[in-house]
Amino acid sequence: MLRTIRESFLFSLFLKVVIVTWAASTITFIVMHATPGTYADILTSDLSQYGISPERRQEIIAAYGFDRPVWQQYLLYVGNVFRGDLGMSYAQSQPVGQIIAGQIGPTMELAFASIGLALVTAVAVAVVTVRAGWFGQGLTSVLEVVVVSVPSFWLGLVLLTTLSFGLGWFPASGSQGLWSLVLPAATLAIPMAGTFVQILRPELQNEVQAPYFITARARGRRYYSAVLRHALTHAMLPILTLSASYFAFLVSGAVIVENLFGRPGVGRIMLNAVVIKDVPLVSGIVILSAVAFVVINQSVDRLILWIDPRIEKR
Amino acid sequence: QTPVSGGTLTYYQDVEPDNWNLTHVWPTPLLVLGGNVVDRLIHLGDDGEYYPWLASSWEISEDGKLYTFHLRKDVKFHNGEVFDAHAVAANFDMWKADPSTTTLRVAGLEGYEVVDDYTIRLSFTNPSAQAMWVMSVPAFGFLAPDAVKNHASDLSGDPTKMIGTGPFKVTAYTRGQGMTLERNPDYAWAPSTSDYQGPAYLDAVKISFAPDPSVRVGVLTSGQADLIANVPSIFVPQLESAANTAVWEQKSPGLPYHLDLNVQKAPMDDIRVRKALRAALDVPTALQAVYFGKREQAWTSLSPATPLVGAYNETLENSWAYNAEEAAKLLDEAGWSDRDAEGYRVKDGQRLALDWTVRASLVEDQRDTLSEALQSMVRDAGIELRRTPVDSGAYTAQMKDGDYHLTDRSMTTPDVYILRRIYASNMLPTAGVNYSRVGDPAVDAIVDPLVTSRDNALRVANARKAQELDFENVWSIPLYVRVQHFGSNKKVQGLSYDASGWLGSFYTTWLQQ
Amino acid sequence: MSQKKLLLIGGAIWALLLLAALWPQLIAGYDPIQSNPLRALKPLGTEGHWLGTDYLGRDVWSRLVHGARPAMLMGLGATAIALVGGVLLGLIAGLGGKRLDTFLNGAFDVLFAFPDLLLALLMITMLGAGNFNALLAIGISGIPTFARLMRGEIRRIRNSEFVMSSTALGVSRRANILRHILPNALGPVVVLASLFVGRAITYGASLSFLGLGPARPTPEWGLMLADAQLYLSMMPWLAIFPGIAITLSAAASVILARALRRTAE
Amino acid sequence: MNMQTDPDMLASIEGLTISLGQTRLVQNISFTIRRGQCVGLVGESGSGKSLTSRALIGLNEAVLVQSARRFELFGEDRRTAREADWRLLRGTRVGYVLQDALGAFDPLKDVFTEVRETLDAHRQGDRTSRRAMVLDALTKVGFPEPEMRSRQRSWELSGGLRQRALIASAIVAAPDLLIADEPTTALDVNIQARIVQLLAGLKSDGMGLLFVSHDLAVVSSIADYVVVMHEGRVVEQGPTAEVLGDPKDDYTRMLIAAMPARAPRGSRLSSVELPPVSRFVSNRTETSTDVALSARDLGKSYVYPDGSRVRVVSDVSFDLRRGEILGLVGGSGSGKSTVVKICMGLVDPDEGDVALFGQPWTRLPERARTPLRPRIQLISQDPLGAFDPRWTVRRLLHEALEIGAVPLRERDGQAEQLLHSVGLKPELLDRLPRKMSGGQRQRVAIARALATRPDVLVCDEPVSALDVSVQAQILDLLSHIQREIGLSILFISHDLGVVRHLCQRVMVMQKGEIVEQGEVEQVFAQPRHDYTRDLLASIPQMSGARADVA
Ligand SMILES: Nc1ncnc2c1ncn2[C@@H]1O[C@H](COP(=O)(O)OP(=O)(O)OP(=O)(O)O)[C@@H](O)[C@H]1O
Ligand SMILES: Nc1ncnc2c1ncn2[C@@H]1O[C@H](COP(=O)(O)OP(=O)(O)OP(=O)(O)O)[C@@H](O)[C@H]1O
Ligand SMILES: [Mg+2]
Ligand SMILES: [Mg+2]
Repeated sequence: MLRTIRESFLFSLFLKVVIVTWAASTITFIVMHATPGTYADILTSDLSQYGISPERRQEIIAAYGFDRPVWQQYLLYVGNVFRGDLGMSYAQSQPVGQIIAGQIGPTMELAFASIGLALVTAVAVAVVTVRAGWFGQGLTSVLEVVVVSVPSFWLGLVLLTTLSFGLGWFPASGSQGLWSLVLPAATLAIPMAGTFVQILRPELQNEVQAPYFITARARGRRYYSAVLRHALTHAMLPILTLSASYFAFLVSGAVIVENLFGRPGVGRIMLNAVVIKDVPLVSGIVILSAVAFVVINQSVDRLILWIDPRIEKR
Repeated sequence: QTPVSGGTLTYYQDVEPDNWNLTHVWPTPLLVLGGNVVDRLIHLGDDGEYYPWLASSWEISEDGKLYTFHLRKDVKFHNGEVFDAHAVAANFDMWKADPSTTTLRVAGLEGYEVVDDYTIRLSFTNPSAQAMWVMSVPAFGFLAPDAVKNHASDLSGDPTKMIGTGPFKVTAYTRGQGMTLERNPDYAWAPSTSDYQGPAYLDAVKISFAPDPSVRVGVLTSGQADLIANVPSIFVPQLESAANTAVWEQKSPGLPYHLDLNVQKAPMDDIRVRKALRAALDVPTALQAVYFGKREQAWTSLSPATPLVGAYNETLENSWAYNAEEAAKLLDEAGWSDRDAEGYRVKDGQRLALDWTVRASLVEDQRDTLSEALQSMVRDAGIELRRTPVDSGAYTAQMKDGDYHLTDRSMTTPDVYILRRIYASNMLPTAGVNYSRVGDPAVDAIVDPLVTSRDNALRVANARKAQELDFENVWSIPLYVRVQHFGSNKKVQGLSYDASGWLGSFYTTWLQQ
Repeated sequence: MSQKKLLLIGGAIWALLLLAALWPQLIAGYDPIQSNPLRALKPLGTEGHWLGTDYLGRDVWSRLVHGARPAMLMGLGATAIALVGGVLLGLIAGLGGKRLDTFLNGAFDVLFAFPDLLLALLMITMLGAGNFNALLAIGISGIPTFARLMRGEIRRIRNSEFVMSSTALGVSRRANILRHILPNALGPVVVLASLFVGRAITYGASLSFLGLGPARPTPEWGLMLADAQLYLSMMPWLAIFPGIAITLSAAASVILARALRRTAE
Repeated sequence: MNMQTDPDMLASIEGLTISLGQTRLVQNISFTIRRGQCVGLVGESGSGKSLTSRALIGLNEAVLVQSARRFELFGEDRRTAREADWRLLRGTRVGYVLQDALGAFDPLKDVFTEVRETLDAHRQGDRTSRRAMVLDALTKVGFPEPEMRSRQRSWELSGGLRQRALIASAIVAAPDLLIADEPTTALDVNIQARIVQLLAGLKSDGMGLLFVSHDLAVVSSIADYVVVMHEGRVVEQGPTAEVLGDPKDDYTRMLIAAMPARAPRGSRLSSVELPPVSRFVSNRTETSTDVALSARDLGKSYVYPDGSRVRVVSDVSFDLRRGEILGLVGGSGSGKSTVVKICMGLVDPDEGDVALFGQPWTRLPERARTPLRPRIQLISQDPLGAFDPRWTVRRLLHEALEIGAVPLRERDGQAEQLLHSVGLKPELLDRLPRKMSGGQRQRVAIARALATRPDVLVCDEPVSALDVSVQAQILDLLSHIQREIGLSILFISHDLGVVRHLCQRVMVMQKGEIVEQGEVEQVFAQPRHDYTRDLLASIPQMSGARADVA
């Protein structure tokens, strides 16, 4: 019984992965070709500053397969993707899979660390301020709005200037060890936590008025312990969904932080790849992240369902 | 002060190359770091002449297509393999087999012949002054036969597989983060121009990549780095005046930062409009505001730092200046005498609006801030300057189509042939980078020898002439001479630059103990 | 009492922002584009330039005031697109059938994975450069986040007792969605939206390097802030004021969102 | 006697007043509870019983201001007690059964965890001993198959099961004082008797008990001392036998008179003026069928935590005739609410069909059902859960009136009338349901259901939270409407007296099946099925005075 459900979950997951892979590769391919200029165009135009003959130019275009009709390029590409071959990056002349494999570690590290940090901070702040008076809540709300609107380069620089250059507690750059993860993770986590708190607190304030919360306290739970054990579970459901979204954002959207802290990461590679139209690399990243998001979101959906089975009741 | 050996230099560079295969692409930082690891056949001196390096001597055939190099016999790769004609040939073969190579394509190298163990002859498609330059850059560096045979496909992603003959070897590398260079203790084949011979002074160089300028300055001032690349000019005075930091300045040869005016597109086809535009720009004031006086105004289409002695036409200095009345007069003459509600000049109901297309990925050095100053200045003259940054693909396409009034760029190269690339008619943007779209046989006659001739006197004369033509016809408006600022602490000594003005290698660099 | 205070503050901020956006000339004394190197980099408190001047000698206050319109348009416009698109798609996913839900979720995943930068490039190619198209790009890239949050909340609420009970009462599906499900599900989404305003402004500026979004030399908060990055350590006021302006607009949206929520209740 | 040192004195309250702003919701209440003593708190719905009992555990909302001349628990003054001091008492020394049993559980936690919570919060015992204690408490309250079914979450349980679990969670840590706010409203008479017996046992073991209830019969069987409240004041208090046997106060007298079991069938129970029926006349076109609602072979099963599939409703068939009040009684958990939900089209049956006025109903898509919905209305067992938590009473009623096609400008007036007809004041219009008393909520639910002018009314325990006098008023209202305009009512109740008074026919359900149905008098007089006999035997009777009252 249970087995078949699990199997069917995995099976439907597999189907989704296949479809999303196809969609991601196709859309990326179309868009990369719809926007003007190919990698070969850019390369040859750059090389012509050093002088390059028309024959050589043709050679380069052929070397990347741009001399073929677009539909052939497409079929070839999608065919390869489904054979598990993401192709060679134009600019880096390495297998796309290998490039991503080298970057995914630090990216995941940063994504998990910052989301974890944001969740912990947000829960702590929200729980502590559920009961705070207007002043306390006003103060923290102001802080929250400020940290959310502050751009990450600014926040990052402030953290760097004070904690790294000034006090020397943390290294300014690199990705070795936990210590170097603190500042970049904090830079990403602080605004995220601001958003989380703003969502969490009203939800919590709603939940603490529910009869079950009174029962919990009547059983001798401390107020905050009741908040943590009961109200929080309810209030966390939207946060779980949201953190899955943020995870998606962090995979390719952490460029600024990666640049600021000199960290390797998918975001940086993706940015460069888009700018120079490195189609295989862009598609590769898009495909892999789409697949990752399918898995993550499905898992979060499952988790939420496990927490609250009423969602699929009927 | 006499240099001393020892110590590890911590260096923060701004950009990390995507691809470490030196023969694949030609981004500058790659050339720079690769220069520590591989040596070349010949060395381009500061005077624009070529000197022996791994080749102790060479001959060039009459038609300029055949080069015969006699190699040094005492050179060894980092892994102990011998450097000889066969090793060179193995590298050529690797390049030939590699579809991504650009070295061969740029060089126009057609074939080679191993004459004997230490003699190799190269044949080129066309005679070209540029061939010598290509052979002097790290992209034309040689790797050990073992690396060529077993690691050709790893070179792009893993520079530790780059086993050359240079003063340093790469011992560690983490993508996106940094690499470590260690001294090659056996090094004894520095170019003949070098005052110093023998292994490098530094034990090791630890290189980190930090794209953000504020961070680089921060790590330097907080003592986490010895040397940093690319200091924004706003920080220069601060680092210069601080007790424990210093700034190293190096002007770049080649094309200074300038605006290319598209002479084929109305109204830029009217020389009066182009002249008016130049007269409307108060370049010194703009430079002062944006760069705090840390940029020297450029006067011609060639940088004064270009090695070929005499090629820079210094007579053009101060030949033009900001002159609002003249600009107004010229525009009135050209028929742009009416003004619209916003104060811009109009003719036949058309506003005098110029489209400035910018290649987004090449914007550096606060040029977007500078552009705002320029926009404000020409607005005073009644010209609207509409600056649009676009991505590289769109830029290439737009340049091809000629759909722009002006664009901007600088180009770092150690020779004057670059002037041919920007003026020759066969270099129109369909195939080249003649962005001002000058297509004139008379001009071709002047700029062609810059590449084809090996007579330096002729090349100097024609280069000067080309700059003059540029000035007279206002094909471009020079803005400033590109410079690089390095920041270091006071311990760092002996930075040396190559002919392109890049930090050539750390060979002569040493640390005060 | 405190509620009133909050509304008062919010109202004041909105009034100021609207004034700046609609009639900037009224409160800004200088031309925001005209550079004047002679008065460059005047510090805070200089006579006539109380907020100082920037590196090109432009009055920071005037630039801030003139920057309100494009910045607010960007912030509110992008947020509106993300919010409306996200809420609609989230509703469809949360209330439609299982297949529709699966399909939309897949689409969100692809859209998530699709680089914003590429989306921006696509916008330029299809629609050309310009402020509105940037707003569109940013709005669209925000849709999946909103949609998924919305969907989650809808799913949480659609089966609750009280929704069943109003179904039993005879409330039509549409009215049930509009009156009961949406208002109860909207809370987190509205918060996200109000916080998105500030993000959209800074993010919009980051696209300007591609010619999307605000064009130089137009004064715009995001651009001003981005430009000030280099000067942060030496001339912090160049960064602080646009930062404050963005934060204020975000705060104003948060307050508005709260007020809306309260009145909805 | 020195109260401070009396070890038997559990609670001693003097002059307790609870106010919200200017209004005093509870005024000047005094009573004491000793070891082994049960104080019964009875009175009008909304008179402040719940507020008083919540005050004893320190859990009234902060906006409600509390004051008292004396407020002692276990000999200690609690007037200025801090949260931390209160916490130490809660659960272990003072147990509390919340009135709203249906919402009292965290829907995301299983019942086992919830019951164990008191032990967890006070770190009592280890894992295994806690488990044993929880199972023991569940067994004591008659929770079936505690080991397996406590793994269900509260919303998978019937009302009565939840209430039993709630009582279990209050006594699991063996408190010295138990405050039970309407603890038996959702229980059938068998279970109720069992619970009363259990509480009586605990009481004789020395536990003190504050027993809030509107069921005078139950109160009389367990309380030693009775406090009668009306409009926030105590109108009468004293030993049970005295107060209930020989009431002095008019209100108390009225209460006792209003007990339906004492009145002849069909007679008026209350003296409140009945509203004109025109308000409730359905304006829908006549249908010719005689049967309003007909259920055929309904079946429904659920999967339990152990993976077994259990039929909670099987082969249920019945006809609700036009203008008839059909009672449905049966053990707690026998599937009554499930039948109701199926009839309302809120739960799809696994088998069988329901027809509404001879037309198909169950298998219709919701879209097609919606236009018919106003004709059939539900008063659900859990009124609080049935209201949108953000909506005031006014909006709730307006919405229902809108569905009843009442034009906008008339809605306010009609809403007031509706409230009036269920005995509520118009002030409540702007209240959130959460901030009302249990009985007030239930009456709002009734008002809401009547607002659409239904032809069929399905009532799932509609009067469980009402004191007898208000209950009388509601019952009068329902039978009045039924008689005058022919409303058909499916009426579920545990109170057999109410059923007997109100209904024409009755069905008895046991374990998902209807075991007996027939005319009320006949079933009550000559029950054929053993289970029915069992039920009838357990009806609590008003007993006389008790001897052991202090
Ligand atoms: N949170 C609150 N805010 C405002 N008024 C309240 C609140 N809680 C209760 N009340 C009001 O206080 C009065 C007493 O309420 P309480 O719940 O004590 O009544 P009760 O005697 O328990 O009635 P019932 O038998 O219906 O449960 C009611 O009129 C009720 O409307
Ligand atoms: N969603 C569900 N999942 C699992 N079991 C359920 C669910 N809903 C109801 N049940 C079970 O079905 C049985 C019948 O429940 P129902 O609510 O119909 O009883 P009831 O007759 O109304 O009882 P009560 O008088 O206590 O309210 C109970 O044992 C209950 O636990
Ligand atoms: Mg009550
Ligand atoms: Mg029930």
